[in-house]
Amino acid sequence: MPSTPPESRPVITYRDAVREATRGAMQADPRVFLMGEDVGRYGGSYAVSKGLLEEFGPERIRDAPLSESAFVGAGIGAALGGMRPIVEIMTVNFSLLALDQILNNAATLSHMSGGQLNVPVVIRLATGAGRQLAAQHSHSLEGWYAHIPGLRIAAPATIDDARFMLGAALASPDPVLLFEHLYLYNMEGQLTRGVERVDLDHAAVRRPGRDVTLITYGGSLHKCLTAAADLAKDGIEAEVLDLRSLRPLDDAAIIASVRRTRRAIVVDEGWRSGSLAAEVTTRIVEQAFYDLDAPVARVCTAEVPIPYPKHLEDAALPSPARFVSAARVVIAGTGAR
Amino acid sequence: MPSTPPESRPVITYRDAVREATRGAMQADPRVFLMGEDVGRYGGSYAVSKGLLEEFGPERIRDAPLSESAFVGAGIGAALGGMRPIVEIMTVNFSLLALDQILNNAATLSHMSGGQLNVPVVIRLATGAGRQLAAQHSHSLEGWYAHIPGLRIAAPATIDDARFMLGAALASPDPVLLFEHLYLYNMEGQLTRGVERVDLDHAAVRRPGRDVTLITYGGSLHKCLTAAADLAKDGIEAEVLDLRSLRPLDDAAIIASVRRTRRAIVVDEGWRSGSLAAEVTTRIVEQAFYDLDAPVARVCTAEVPIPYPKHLEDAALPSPARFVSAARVVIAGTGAR
Amino acid sequence: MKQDADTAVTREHGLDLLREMLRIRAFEDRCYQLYGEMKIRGFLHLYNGEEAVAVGAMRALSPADAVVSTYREHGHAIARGISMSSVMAELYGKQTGCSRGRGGSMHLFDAAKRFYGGNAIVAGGLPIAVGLALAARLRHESAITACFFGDGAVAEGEFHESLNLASLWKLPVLFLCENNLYAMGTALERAQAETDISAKARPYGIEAAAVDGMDVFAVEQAVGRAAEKIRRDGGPVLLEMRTYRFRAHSMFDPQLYRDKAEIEAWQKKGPIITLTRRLKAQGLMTEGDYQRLERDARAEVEAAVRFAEESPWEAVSDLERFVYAEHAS
Amino acid sequence: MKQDADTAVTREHGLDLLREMLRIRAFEDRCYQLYGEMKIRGFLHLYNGEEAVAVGAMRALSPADAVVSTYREHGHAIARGISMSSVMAELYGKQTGCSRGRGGSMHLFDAAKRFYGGNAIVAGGLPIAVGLALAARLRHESAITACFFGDGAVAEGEFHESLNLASLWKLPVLFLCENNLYAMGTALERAQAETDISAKARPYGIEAAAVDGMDVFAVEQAVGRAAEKIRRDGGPVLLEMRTYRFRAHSMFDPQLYRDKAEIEAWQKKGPIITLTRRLKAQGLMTEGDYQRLERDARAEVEAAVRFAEESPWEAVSDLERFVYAEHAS
Ligand SMILES: Cc1ncc(C[n+]2csc(CCOP(=O)(O)OP(=O)(O)O)c2C)c(N)n1
Ligand SMILES: Cc1ncc(C[n+]2csc(CCOP(=O)(O)OP(=O)(O)O)c2C)c(N)n1
Ligand SMILES: [Mg+2]
Ligand SMILES: [Mg+2]
Repeated sequence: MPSTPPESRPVITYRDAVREATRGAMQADPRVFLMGEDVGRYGGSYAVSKGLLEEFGPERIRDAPLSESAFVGAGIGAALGGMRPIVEIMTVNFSLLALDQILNNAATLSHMSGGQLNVPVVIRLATGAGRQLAAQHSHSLEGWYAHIPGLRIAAPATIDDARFMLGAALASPDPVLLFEHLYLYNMEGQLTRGVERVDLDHAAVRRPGRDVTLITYGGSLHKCLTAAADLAKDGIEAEVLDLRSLRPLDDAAIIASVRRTRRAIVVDEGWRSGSLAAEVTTRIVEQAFYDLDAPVARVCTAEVPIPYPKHLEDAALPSPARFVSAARVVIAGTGAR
Repeated sequence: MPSTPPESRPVITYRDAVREATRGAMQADPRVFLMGEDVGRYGGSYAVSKGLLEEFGPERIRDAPLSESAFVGAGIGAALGGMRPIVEIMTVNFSLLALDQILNNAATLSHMSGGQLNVPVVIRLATGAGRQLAAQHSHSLEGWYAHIPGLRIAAPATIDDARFMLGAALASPDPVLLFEHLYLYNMEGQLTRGVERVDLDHAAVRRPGRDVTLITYGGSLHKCLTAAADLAKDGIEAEVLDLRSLRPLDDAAIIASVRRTRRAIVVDEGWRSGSLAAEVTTRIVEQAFYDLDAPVARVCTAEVPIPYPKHLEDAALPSPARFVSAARVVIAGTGAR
Repeated sequence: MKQDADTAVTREHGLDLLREMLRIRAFEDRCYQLYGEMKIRGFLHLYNGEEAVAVGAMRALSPADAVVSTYREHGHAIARGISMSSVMAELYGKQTGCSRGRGGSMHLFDAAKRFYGGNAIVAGGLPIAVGLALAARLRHESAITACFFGDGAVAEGEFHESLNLASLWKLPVLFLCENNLYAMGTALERAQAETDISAKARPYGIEAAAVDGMDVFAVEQAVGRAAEKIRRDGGPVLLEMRTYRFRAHSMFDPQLYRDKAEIEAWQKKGPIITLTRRLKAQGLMTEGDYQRLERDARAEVEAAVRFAEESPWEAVSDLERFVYAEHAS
Repeated sequence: MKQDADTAVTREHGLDLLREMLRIRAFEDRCYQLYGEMKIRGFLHLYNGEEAVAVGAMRALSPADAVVSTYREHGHAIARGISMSSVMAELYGKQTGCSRGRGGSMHLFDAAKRFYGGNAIVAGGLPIAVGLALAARLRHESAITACFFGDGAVAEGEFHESLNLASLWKLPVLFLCENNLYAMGTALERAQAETDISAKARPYGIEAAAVDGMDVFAVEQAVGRAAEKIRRDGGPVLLEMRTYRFRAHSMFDPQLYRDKAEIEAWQKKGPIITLTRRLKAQGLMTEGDYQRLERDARAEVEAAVRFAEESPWEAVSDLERFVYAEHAS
């Protein structure tokens, strides 16, 4: 379609987009409400819900005490009771306290009840490192959560997804966890003209390329695009695939891209062992082994509790420089030979 | 060494072996104590600690209330305070309630404190499915726990390991989680003459073979040995590698075996996506890609909350029959071509 | 309570309550046999001795109210009106079970009856109950949520968090603690620094009372009054039902932690014999009536067993159904 | 408390407590600047206004006692005797920091001083404290464990589980709740159905009292008495320290949830000005004394800043050290 000059669309932040998504959903559906720590008077610890208390009142913008297990469980119960709760767990780091509710209730009730019950709760969590918040406040556990059958896991990485994935999640009869990388909240951009909804299931090629596929999601997407731009300078055309949905994974999109490029690098910010990158790598091996010209490589976070000082945190996290060198190795084909 | 007739050594159960390990450790080291739900008067929900209360008294065989987070955290604190606690979490299914303590404290304190603190706590958990305990009581999360840096994860699968891994775990200055498959408690066998300790780090070849490697651990080891015996009838010699330690993984042993057999099947009882099998597969691809004659295959649990009825539970779990057919496919080399 | 419990009882009402308790007792006794015959597998937690709690409570609740239960919930399910046949079929793991056989003894569900299970994680149901009550509040419905849990659950953090949340937000939750004095092998005094459970509700600003859980009338009246108060004022109430489990915790329990004498003493106070004695003493029931009720209960159980026996298994090909919803919400 | 707090004070003692509070205040004010200069990064939670709690408590504890703290722990660490230099170096992320720079503001540790951190998970330290006390009990040591936590932590399940465990097992834990009326932007009355925190300890059979956390003498005496009781009788005590945070929750907090007037009213009751006024009124301190203490405190802070500035960074090659122990235990 003819694209009008970008100036004509306002520049907004990822934070604004999530707020608009929340406001829109609450205006459209009286069953939707937001519950979590400091979502109301404080305005949300990342200011996502700022202003919503004034607009919707304390019944629908519900400040919860420090009781992660109880208010997440209450979100599950409210969903069973006919509501469409958005539960904000301030960060993924605190979700461990609610993990029993998420795994043993949200993820199992539909199956255990023989399909009688659904749990249409949406849980939003800030995730990721990079802000020098140290070992207990820098987890990237979205790939870990993606191990759990019964949950849907998604990671909005663009302004469009920040604006519309919440709606798709609320439309799902199943529990959905939306992981928002804390690095993205200040990211600015424009909504794509004409886009009014997105799906929750499909990966998206964010940059086409023929030489190698960088498979990633969330906060690492933009690092991968940076790396792809650098590689382009040397004539290496990297394709960048944004998984978007971490459970289920879009195998078709992953395999199609790897069949084209015959080489893949999987990037995620989780600890290396048992990372989502391992699952993606394994699926490629299972489904496209004979199409590979080199072993799949992964770039993940070092296996350390994230240290506080910037130089150590940077060294622990995946970086464009590491993707570029990984790409060079894979393309040189000098894998594990 | 010349092996004496087996009759000369008593036949004991896996349960007896863990009990003996506990008794021996408590006799040898006054810092060791056992704490958990119903470990005392009830005798342990799997009767592992039966009789120990009478022998050691309620201070050292400590019945805990239903407060997983508090008593696991108390185990961590007691370890910081100079004790060597054995914390029994009745089953892995309840460990989710203590996950914050395990991940944010036990696994991080050493690093966060710059090496000043260690957390020599041992946490024992029954794990696994197969007893028709349904969705909330049949988790196999040991591979999931193996994602966490700072923890050591091991799975005793033999009578010798049941008898001696606990001692190795107690000797470790780091937090160790020992996963005991509930199916093994009644397994009978004899201690190997001359074995008086085992390490916590190395995988063990339980059956040598040249055609394919079955890589597994814990409750699935015996299923793999059964499958290997069946395959042998058709002249297929499968090597069976017992990982023993799930974190760290013994890469050297894994790669050495796969280099020999050039084919691998990874078996674990976790859900397929994000399974330990994915990590093992990925390491093989990273380190031995060009040695493979066929894509690595994995056999895991179906991605469903475990259903109650036997026929459905059996269908969900890995079985020797599935290993045998996977082996045939891998050897026929008709992988994902 | 006492005087309420002594208020005039009609024959119909008395027989109704006794019938319900006898149905549950007969069902549980048959389950015990069937476990021996390996028709029922997995964990089986029987309700013998606690029948008055389920029956009295369910009689005082309305069909619109929601119920959240535990893994010891056969009695709750039957008293709620879920047919014995679908419960027994569930214990067999058959497709006709109230959870299509996927749940088994610990996971009985009936969405139509607003029976939300069947939770095998101790205290795991409390936050769910708070959420169901929150939904009713936000939807301006008068339904309350009754949440059963045991004395062992009181030590869990979720007990604390859920009571605070329900009181802070004035949610219509009726917390029903079935205090049978033991959590598996752990006696209450070895689990709680203070053993008066009803007293634990007050610091949350929650009205609470202890009820003789062996007296079905006392239970019925206490639950009735509590439900009324919740509907009137909003905000939760906690009732501690003092009761006792006659059988082992589960089928694997050697019961090393309590002695026969204690069990026998409680059996003498059992809800069925005491009600039977009372109805006879008040001339409201004859031995013949009793015999008939028992016979009917056993007949109903046998019909349920036949139904379960004859019911089909879920197809293995359907293994992966229901992990995710099959229809949009 | 009041009359205790008014008992005769010596000049030495008064100046000592004031000095400690001024050191913490000067340290925190400098941290505020350094954050603006981006020398300190991540989350920074300042202790201004709460100094009397850390100083009074630490003065009443013995070196053998263990301390478990929160992410708002600079004051606790300094009052415990950890050098300002090693704390400041930690906030810089330098190798000379008390956690080798790996922890930062929220994770200060000093094993030698039995200062067990520095926990950024609200209520996460309570079970650890119970365990440290359990170790002391099993080792027949007389040390107690002092556990700091905020009013927000009271809503967490771990508060409930930990208090029950400590009381049930009669463990030497001193629970010190720093009630500054807010958990981030959530006022206590919006987090708790009942806002009297000390009253929450009783249902666990735990002795408790509320203390004027702005009166350093009251804190010191209350903690001294509590520690004595714990050593004598075993079993925990809970003290609610009523205090107030003068600055924002963290450096990202616009403080939409409270108004200036409230903050100013509390500042008038601040622990430093009230003690200063009192010591002067009682003729125990001159304005000159005060000036000197403040000057010394600022000088010490500047020296700490220089130390931190000049300290080396941990080598990147050491990134993966300390994830596992480097020596056998
Ligand atoms: C969180 C959790 N921990 C442990 C268990 C194992 N377990 C099952 S029932 C039970 C005792 C519960 O006692 P209570 O709450 O009093 O209920 P009752 O069995 O007496 O009806 C325990 C410890 C569990 N199911 N969930
Ligand atoms: C389990 C958990 N949930 C949420 C947070 C985010 N958070 C950090 S501090 C805080 C408020 C804590 O308030 P309080 O306990 O009163 O301590 P204060 O900050 O007032 O000293 C919150 C919600 C956290 N760190 N841990
Ligand atoms: Mg009980
Ligand atoms: Mg506070």
